[in-house]
Amino acid sequence: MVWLGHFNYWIVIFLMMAGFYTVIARGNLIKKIVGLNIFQTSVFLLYITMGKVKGGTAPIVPEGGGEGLAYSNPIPHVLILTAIVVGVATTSLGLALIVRIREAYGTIEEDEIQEIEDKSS
Amino acid sequence: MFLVVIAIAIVRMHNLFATVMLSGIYSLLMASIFVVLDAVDVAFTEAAVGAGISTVLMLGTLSLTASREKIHVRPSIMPLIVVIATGAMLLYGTAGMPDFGDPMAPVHQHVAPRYINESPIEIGVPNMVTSVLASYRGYDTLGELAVIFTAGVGVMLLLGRRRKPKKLAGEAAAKDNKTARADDSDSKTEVST
Amino acid sequence: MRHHLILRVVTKLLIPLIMLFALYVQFHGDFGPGGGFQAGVIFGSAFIVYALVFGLENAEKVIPSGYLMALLSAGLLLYAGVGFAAMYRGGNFLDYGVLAGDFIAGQHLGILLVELGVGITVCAAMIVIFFAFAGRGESNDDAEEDDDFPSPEVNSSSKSGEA
Amino acid sequence: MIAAHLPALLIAIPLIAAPVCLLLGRGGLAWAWSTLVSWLVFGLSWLMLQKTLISGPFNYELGGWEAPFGIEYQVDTLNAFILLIVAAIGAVVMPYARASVNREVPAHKHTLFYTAYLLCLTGLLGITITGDAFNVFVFLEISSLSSYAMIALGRDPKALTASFQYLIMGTIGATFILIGIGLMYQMTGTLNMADLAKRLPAVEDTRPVMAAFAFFIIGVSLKLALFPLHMWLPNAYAYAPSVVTAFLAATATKVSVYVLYRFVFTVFGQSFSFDVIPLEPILLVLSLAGIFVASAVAIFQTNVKRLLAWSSVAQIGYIMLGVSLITVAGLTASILHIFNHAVMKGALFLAMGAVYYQVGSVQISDLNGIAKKMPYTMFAFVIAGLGLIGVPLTGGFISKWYLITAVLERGWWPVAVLVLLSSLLAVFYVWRVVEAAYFKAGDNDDVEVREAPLSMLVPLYVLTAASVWFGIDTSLPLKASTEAARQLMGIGG
Repeated sequence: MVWLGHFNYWIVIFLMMAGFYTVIARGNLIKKIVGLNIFQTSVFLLYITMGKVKGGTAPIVPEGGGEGLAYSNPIPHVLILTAIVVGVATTSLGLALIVRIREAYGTIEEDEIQEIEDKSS
Repeated sequence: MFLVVIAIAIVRMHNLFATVMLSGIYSLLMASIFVVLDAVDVAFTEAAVGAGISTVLMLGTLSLTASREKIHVRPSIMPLIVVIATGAMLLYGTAGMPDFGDPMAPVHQHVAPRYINESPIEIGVPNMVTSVLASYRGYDTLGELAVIFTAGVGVMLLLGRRRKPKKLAGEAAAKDNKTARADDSDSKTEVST
Repeated sequence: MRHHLILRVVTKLLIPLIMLFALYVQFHGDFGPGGGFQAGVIFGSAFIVYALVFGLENAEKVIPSGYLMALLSAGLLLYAGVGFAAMYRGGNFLDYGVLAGDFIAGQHLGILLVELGVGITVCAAMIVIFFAFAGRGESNDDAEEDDDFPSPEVNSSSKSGEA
Repeated sequence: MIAAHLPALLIAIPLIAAPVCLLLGRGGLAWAWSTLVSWLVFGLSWLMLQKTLISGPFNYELGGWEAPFGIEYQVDTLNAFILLIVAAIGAVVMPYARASVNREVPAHKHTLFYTAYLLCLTGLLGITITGDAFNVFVFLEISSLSSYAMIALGRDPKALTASFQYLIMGTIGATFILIGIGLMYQMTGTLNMADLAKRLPAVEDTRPVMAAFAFFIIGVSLKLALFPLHMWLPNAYAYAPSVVTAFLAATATKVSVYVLYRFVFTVFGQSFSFDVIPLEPILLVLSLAGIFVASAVAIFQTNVKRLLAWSSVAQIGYIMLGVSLITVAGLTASILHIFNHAVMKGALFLAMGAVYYQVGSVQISDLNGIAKKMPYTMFAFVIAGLGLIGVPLTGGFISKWYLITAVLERGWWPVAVLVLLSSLLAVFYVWRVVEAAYFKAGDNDDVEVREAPLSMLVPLYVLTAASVWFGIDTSLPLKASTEAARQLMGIGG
């Protein structure tokens, strides 16, 4: 049970690391943003996972009052709703920057940009 | 756990178009997992945002840029070390965590019961997520709204263009260039050079 | 895209449905999943679909950028305005309880208005962001038009690549 | 009513001002509006500092929900002081912005620019004032997103890549903070800082809490550009529009330092932070390394803004050194240095902004003989530069003096010697600029370069004068930072 109890967290960690790796190791800017998305989404999963109660239901009171029902914790849901919005805001801003970088440099590869910058100095 | 497969595929893939599509699928899967974990509101949002808007925006970006990634031969040991270190730290952390779904975990003990038990009575809204979101933590949501507002403003700052009739565009561009410096010479008196 | 008759007809049918669904999500958020944010995204995507099928120019005729700006601001103003109204009526900032006669009614009113604010701003933000991207794409040739200054310091503003 | 709702007004006014600013449309109007709002916020934050100094810390419950259920503001001397710094810099920079922004930002983007500025101000103030851990994250993102956009407006295309790099690093930092908050929440079930502080000791030796601490600290360190995690800073500051650089350099990293103080001392508590986790040697080594490496790199820069940016990294080293001492004296020095550095760096970047306004470049080679053409600007630069070195009668001297005293109090005399030595490095890099400006003949005499306009000189001199004034009359910052340090360490109140 101890092993199974943390299985979900391990998945989260794996996804997190996959995303994180994509962000820092990949030279392509779009790839970085995709990686960032994965990284953030896995954190969302971490939150939601901790909010789950076994045998619980979604935190919405059914019509006629659901006495004695166990609900999952609504707070992580609220936090993650906010975090998703923050995530999409970051993504859109990052993509906008990529478009501008492409216009200015003609490439979206980190090392090629670096080369151009070095050359101009 | 398809998510893992897709995540690996995204890391390995060099075709950016496929990457973006996969990340859309990834979001959709994530959304269904959220449903399984009782977070229906979050799943709804993730599906609309992650699988919808983000993917559209990424495709838009792709159409403006390139669709294939350059294949690197550069060895990437450092990032790997950093990532493994971070992962190890997290794994170390999880060892002490309460079990999955344990109703006795501290998360469910302190503040949450108040929301669950009182909010339908205090606020009269059956969806607790809504009541917590809009009322108890309404200030957070105000912040969230400001974030999305910022994103709108930021994207307009970066990509926005002056609205003008098509014909005048070129002309105005030329003028724009010239006025870059002269812009402030006509700009009011307080700039007394 | 201009000539796909089926696509155009189906889209025309779909868009009202999407909007209707968005409104449902907006106002049903109290009882089921959903709320201002999701509704805003869905409502915005109706316009995005329209822009995809009928072209950006037509879409911008439907909702000119001036209105978009106004909407973008209006939502945030509405939200913060509710906060100020609560303050004005003697509560703390964002205290909905004082907005109406009794506490629960006030909470209901507050949540409704606030969610509406969220919906408006999110919807406008989504459209603004999409239009900005699409606008770049449509006129790529004159992309340099406004952002690029003549940079007199091209050769001087550099010498810095060691980071 | 104003007195009771002071903290809420402080955030709500700039927040509501941002959409209004967007609606105003015209650039000039937007500028006037945001200047007005900045001054209003400055006034409010001044009132608030007075209030905390007189009547001690107080809370404000948002939405009328009591503490752990709703979100509340917790205001004590420390964050009132930081708020005052942020608001003051904002208020001083705004009048300056008019001329500078006109030159550096395309005309049709002015409204958006000022809107983004107001949002950034809101974000920074919001981080500082809040008493809720998750709320820190939300407002952090408001300020970061708007600063990414503003940095990318720099005229050099490198501003774009700098901004992108900042976006990636900043988001990683924010996500780490999010993980940290999540783990804290998982172990305690609360997000309120005071409540967290109460409940954390019970679970303090569990592994998730340690991981939470590690993630949180790394995330914040990324944001505040602590030495090995500073890579985003030099480029971002070097290529952003001058106003943005001046504003962010003086405020953004300082606010992150505040978050660090708050979590290390108040939320986790010093016994956890320094006994369970060996934060003290880590911070000590990193800050010393940061001071030396960054100062040394600064000496070899050819772009003055970049030079100053590297010097910022070094100054953050001093600030963190004060933290690593874990004494009231050390913290006082640290907070004092936040204040003085904000004033000095603000002045230096404003001076460079004025130079950029007239010359169109801030390369050292282009500054040859500039002092003859822009005597007032360069004089201000020299005075503020002296402060950076730590010459007596400037604010920089006071904070370094307190820092060294605090170091000696702990008996770490080698560290004190190192701090003194590092000031020599500062002499070098400031001297390089001064040498070019005063002692080298200008080779481009035909180009007409004049003194900067009055609207730029006045804010510049306000900050320069402040850097000298607070070197002579230290009562206000000293009182506030001692008080704040005592509250942080939990002594008195």
